[in-house]
Amino acid sequence: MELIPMEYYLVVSSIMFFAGIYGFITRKNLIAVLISVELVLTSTDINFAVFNRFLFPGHLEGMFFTLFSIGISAAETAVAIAIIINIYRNIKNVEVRNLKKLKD
Amino acid sequence: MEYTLFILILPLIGFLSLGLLGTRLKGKTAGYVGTALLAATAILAYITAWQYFSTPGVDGIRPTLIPLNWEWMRFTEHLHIDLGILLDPISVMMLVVISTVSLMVHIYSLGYMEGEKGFQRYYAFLGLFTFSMCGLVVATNIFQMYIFWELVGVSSYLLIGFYYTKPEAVAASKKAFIVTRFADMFFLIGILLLSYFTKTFDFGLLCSGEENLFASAAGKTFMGGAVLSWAMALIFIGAAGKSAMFPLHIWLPDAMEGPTPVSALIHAATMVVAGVYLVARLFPVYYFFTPEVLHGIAYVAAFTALYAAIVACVQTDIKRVLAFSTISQIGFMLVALGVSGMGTVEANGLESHEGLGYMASMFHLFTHAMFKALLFMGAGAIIHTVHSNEMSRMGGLRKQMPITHITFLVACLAIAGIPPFSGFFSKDEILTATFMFKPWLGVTMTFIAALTAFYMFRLYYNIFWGKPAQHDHPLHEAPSSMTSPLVFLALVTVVAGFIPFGKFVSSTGAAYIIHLDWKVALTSVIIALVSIFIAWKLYCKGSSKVPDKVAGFFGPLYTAAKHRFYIDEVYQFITHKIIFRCISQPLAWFDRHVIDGILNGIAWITCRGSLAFRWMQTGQLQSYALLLLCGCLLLLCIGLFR
Amino acid sequence: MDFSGFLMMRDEISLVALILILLLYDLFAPAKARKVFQPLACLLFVVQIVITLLPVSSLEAFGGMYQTTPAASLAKTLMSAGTLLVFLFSKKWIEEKHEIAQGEFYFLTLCTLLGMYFMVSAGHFLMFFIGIELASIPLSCLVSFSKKDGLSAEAGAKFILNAAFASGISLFGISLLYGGTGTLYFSDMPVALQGTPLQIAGMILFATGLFFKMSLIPYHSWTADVYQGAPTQVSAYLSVVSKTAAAVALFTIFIKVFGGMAASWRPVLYIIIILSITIANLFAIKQKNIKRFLAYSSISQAGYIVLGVVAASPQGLTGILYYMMVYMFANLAAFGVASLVERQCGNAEIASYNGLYKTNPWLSVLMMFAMFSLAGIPPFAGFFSKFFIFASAVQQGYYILVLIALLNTIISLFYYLLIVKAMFINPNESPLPRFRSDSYSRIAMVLCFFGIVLSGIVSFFYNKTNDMATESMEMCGLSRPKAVEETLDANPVPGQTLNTQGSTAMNATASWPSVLE
Amino acid sequence: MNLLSIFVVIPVLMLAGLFLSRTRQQARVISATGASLLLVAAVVLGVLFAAERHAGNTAEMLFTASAQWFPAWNIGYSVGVDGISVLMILLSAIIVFTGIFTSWNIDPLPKEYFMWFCLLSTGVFGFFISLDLFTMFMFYEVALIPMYLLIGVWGSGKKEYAAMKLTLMLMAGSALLMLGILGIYFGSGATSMNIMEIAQSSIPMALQKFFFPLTFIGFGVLGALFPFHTWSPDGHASAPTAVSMLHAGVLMKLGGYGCFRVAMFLMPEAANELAWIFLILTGISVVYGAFSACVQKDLKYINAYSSVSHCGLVLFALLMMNTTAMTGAIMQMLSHGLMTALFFALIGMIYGRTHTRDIREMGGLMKIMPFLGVAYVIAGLASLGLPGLSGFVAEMNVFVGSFQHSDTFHRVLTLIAVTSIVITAVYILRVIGKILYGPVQNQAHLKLTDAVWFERLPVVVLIIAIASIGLYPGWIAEWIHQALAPIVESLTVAAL
Repeated sequence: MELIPMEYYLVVSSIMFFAGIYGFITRKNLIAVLISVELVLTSTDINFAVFNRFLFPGHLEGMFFTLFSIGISAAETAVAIAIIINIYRNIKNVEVRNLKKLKD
Repeated sequence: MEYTLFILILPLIGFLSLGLLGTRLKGKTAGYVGTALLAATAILAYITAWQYFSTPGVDGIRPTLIPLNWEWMRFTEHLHIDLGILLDPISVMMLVVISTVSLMVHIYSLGYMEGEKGFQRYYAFLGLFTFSMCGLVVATNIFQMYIFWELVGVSSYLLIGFYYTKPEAVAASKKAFIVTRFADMFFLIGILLLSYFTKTFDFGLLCSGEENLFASAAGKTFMGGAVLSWAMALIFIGAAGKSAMFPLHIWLPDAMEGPTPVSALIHAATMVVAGVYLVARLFPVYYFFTPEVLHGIAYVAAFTALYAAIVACVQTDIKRVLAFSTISQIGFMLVALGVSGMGTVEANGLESHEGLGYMASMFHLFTHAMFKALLFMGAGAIIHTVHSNEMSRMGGLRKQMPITHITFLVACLAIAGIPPFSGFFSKDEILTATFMFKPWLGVTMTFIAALTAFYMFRLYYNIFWGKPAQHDHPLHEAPSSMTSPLVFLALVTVVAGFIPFGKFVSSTGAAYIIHLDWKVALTSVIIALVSIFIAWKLYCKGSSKVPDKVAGFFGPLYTAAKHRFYIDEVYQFITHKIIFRCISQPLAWFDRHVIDGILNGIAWITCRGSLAFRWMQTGQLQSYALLLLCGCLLLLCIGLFR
Repeated sequence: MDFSGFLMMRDEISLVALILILLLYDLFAPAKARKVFQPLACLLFVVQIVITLLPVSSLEAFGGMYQTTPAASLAKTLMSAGTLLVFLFSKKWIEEKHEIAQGEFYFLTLCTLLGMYFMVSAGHFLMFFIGIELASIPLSCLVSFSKKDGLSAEAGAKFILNAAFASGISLFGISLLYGGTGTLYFSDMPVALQGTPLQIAGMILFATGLFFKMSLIPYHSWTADVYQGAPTQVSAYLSVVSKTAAAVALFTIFIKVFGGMAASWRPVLYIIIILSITIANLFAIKQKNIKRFLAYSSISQAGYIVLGVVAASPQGLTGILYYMMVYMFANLAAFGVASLVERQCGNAEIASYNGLYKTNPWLSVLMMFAMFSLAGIPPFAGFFSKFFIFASAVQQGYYILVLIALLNTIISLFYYLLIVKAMFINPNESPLPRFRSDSYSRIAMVLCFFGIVLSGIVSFFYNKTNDMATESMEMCGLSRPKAVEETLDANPVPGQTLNTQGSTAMNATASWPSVLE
Repeated sequence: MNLLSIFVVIPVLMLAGLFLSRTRQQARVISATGASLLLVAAVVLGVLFAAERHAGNTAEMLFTASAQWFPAWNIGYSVGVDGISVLMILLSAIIVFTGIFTSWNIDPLPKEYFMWFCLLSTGVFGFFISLDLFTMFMFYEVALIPMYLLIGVWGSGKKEYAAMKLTLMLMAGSALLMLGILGIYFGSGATSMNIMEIAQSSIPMALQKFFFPLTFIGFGVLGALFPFHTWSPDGHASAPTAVSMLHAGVLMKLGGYGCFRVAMFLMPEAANELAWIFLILTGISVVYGAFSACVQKDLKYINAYSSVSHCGLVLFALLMMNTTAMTGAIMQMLSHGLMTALFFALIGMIYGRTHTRDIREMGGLMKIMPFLGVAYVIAGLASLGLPGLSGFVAEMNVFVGSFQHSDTFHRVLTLIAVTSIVITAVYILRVIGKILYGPVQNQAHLKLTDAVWFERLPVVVLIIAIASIGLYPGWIAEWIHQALAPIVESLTVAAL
């Protein structure tokens, strides 16, 4: 069967990566920011998988790395959301612009 | 002759004992202790002189003895400061002069300073001075001389400032010290130069006339002048400072703020002639290697003598008159040295005629010390009674204080050069020497001699004749403790002229037979008599209007002279306006504002620096991420395209 | 199946055991037994520290996933010790504020500690990644530990999100490295590295995670905010323990894995050092809040530490470990005093230290010692650590870098003196009233006190560290990679003659075969 | 235990004792005994040293001892003394002794004050006895840092600014120094940080050119090298009396000592090459300091600037690099140390009575407090170089020695330096005339008292020391010549 060449995957993952970064920097809402971080992490997972599959099909390091990283990012998200909820408890919204008490 | 050491030690003991536990002693006791010690010193000095001059030297040439010489501090293998005692005609003669005058002053002060506060301090300082002055004259090397030179300066500073609560006294002492110190700086530089080339401080070597000693300096010039000439000239500047040569003389008149006996001792008889002594000491070097400097000295001295004599004619403060006469007389001595040649020993073991000036100047130094001390003490006695230095407060004192009157008259005659008083002989020799050197200089000096006679008798008549001033307290003769030294010195002044001085002191050390040059002698005596006559005419009655007329006639010159030709003002200007205003204060300002300013500026910039980076800490969550990202990219670039 | 690997991991095992014990104890112990929870925790923890102290030789386990070296185990000991001190300082605070959550606090802290253990002795990027995440996720919980406090929550959010972002980038870097080399084992990677742009990019992106943890400029922005917002004890923990882990990991990975590409990471670190030290110092001058102040000071200290990495020699590793030990004592002392004062006067303003010496001489003396030690003033330990880390850099010929660092020490001295000035000189009619701190904090403070005073003058500490470091460098067969040497000879630092000479000087001294051949 | 370590141990013991002391009296007694012990120990050391030398022991360093400390860098605690260090130790002992008595009534916090004072002296003594670069440097910094609190807490005037400025400037100097020391160590390729061993091996010129200025300036800052001298006026003016004494008297000597012991001795080639720059700088500071002193109003400022001038002379003479001049430099260190200490002590006592240091507000004090007045005059005469007091000996050695230099440039500089003796006279006499002589300015001063025993003691001790150096410099010169021989030799060899 005809394989999609590696570059295509990489393009996708890169787009995701930079989209994530862009989102992280521009979003106004903490949740949105969190989502963009997730994008970044996921894009790297794709990278690992792709590299493993195309360049070093011999073993499965990349794949395992992907699995672990997915798990970890899930944990990260959970904690982040918990904290965001806590923030919501304190200041009744999750707008980034309201998180400026600590500066200089 | 090791015992000569005690000539130094005894006064030093006096200084230390009186200085440390003086306050425990009663004033009088301190005085007696000091005087006793000084008497011992004087006796030792006489013994030394007798022993030295009685021993005949090898084929008639007086030897140079060095009984003691310790190495005190070693600089390099050649250069080391030794402390020692050098006995040769002039040093022995100086020892005699110093100890005598000092003893007289000690005795005199017992009366003069009676009841003064700080009697002990006074005698302690006198001891210190005598010690350092003796140390100066017996110096075996130029650096030892410099050491005692400084000590002398300090003791003079202390004594001038004896009445330290009097602002004028303080100012005067400061002035005296700083001016002489300024001169000493040149002296030191001169020493450095000389020693750099000759590799020695030792007088013996320097005066030996060794050509090769100065070989390394040969041909070396600095700003046109030969290095050696520079060195000797600088050394002379030092001498000029102490001996109050123009234009470094300004401290001497002010120094009269000190107690009068001190003026007699330091600023008339001994310290001020240190310069003359230094030149005499280095005479061979001057004569053989830098004759041009020697002649320069003569001209400077002649000018100073003239200047001082003119100024002396118009001063009204008797001590200042005497001060300026001192300056002028020292001028005479230095002229004599300057014009002198080096005598040569002739077949008959006597010295040839060229050495006349040298001998004459030493002779005059000797006689002048005596009669000038006498004059000052007399003035002191008068001031003691009248409580004032101003001529106007005096007049007709001859009745109240006969002894003072007579002795003072003797001294005046001596300084005026009237035979048979000592001044006549010595001054006559000087004039002869100058005529031998350059007739016109001789004429000038004769004229100055005439001026001398004039102002001295102006002084004399104003004090003892003229119409008496009113006094609310009875005037009386000074106590015997003060008059006895006067009498003694008067006697010395009378007889000193007949000492065959040349037999003892001469440029080579061989005996020199003094024979009067009748032309010179007669002219000088006549001129002196004439000027005395003028003085008599003008001031004897005290009612004559002529002086004012004369003053009016000389208008500007008179006022100028009265203000000592504004030399002090010039100094004031230089020191305060230039040194302080234009150097010190700007420097201080520079230090406070520029250098500190730079430092504070650096500190300030550092503190402000943090504001330059505040944008990093907006508190905005994402701006942090952005910063992180940018940093990351920057580093990427560095890593990739390093 | 071979369990010897586990035996090698006794540090980690003991720690896990401790964690589990405490967790279960916290869950099931009866209410009054929970009173002694904290003493018990500290006691057990001491035991764990003793276990880490046992000598280890450097070994690999699980096919190189895990490796331990004397240096690594020393680092672990240090981290544990630091954590213990933090616990001692926070005892009172927990009891007062979070009586109910004391178990969580210990559990979370120890979890992060475990993560750091893994960071230090990882042999594989996956291992390392797990470690760093394990170290940072619970930390974010700790940062936002005091739930009622808005600032704490804000700090937490800033921390977790930035951390996630950084780890994302770092992960991306790892993926690039994987793509470039095809392996993730530390031991296999060097052979596959030729310094292609891809690999360099991977390396630098990967390093982001570490730099972020060490809070080096420009990865530092979160630091001050988080330190200020987080509970003081947590800030202390952040400033000391996680920095140690990151620093040691940085050294190990950069030498072991990227040693061949030193030519490309050296200038990067060069820039980072200069930026961190200078800018952090400039920031610190202006601070009014003691915690922010300490945050910036810790950033600049981190900058000094990286000097050891640049030196890339056993002395460098020694320098890092020793510096960390000294820095731990001083910084924890400072934070401890800060936390006590904060609890008394309710704010963390530097102004509230004015005239402290009058009322609380001991606290102020300890604070002063800490400040002097941080500023590197003899006879306090800080002087020695600074001297040695500078020496290791000069030995490799980094004169200009060291000069800049040294000039920065003057700025740092200035702001440390400001604190001393506040306590001793500034007049204050109403200084903080005299108070007695609880016994646990006092124990901790005494420990710090002696640490500050003795760990420098008593050369045992340094020499022991040095032995361990050299030993571990030997055992891992890490000699200075060729590339480093070439670049060094290439770049015209004044007198690379010195390099050879310096090394000869070192030959004669260190038992370690010359760095330069 | 090694004889020299006593000088570090005693102050440390004093520290411990003070730490335990409860009352002001105890603190006083402890520090007084400690200081006296130090003085005795110093004298004993001097005697033993003389004996050793007399016995024909010509080793460069005597009483050496060495212990490994940080083998990784070959750092050892190695001590030893030559003539110069012995003299310096004597100087420090004298000044610490007098300083303790001068601060007899220090307020507030006497205990802390004396503790810092002890720490300071620990550093000073440690510096002078140690031969190991690292140890030396460590003690150097130990001596610097207490100044901050000593000035900041017990000082007067704008003390905080002064303290901060002083500390930062000196520390900046020592920062340069640290790099310099590291450079020397690695550059020489020596297998030890011991100065004597490093001196055996030579440092490549390229490195010397880089490290000599660092080291020289590093020490020079403490030696009041123009233009890094401005910490001195403010610092000395604000410091409490005894601290100014110790700082101007001893600490500034650390600078000069380090300059020749480390910078010039270990890097002779660069020293010869770069000497002219520093000669000009020091030449400036000699004259500059003197001139600036002329217009100051504050007694302490006057003395501080004169210190700048005198210490400038020290470095100046050192850079002339011949035995005589360097001997002069060492003597100048001693004499300046003693007389500036005396000055500061007297100023402190006068200030303690009149509560002003402004010379325009004083006058005629000689009448009121003759002892202090006379002492002040003596100090003044010493500092304007009166024969028979220490100043003269030092200056003459400096001038004659420098003028023996074969190069005209150096001789001209010497002449410039010579002018300072006049300027010195100017400002010294100005002060004496203003505050001691003349009529009493302020009637309130009339009921002031003269010095009491614990004030007279230090003054007398210092005056005796000054006079003994001035009257018989021979023995000192002997020791110094011996100690300088290797240094001068290496310098001359390098010059060829």
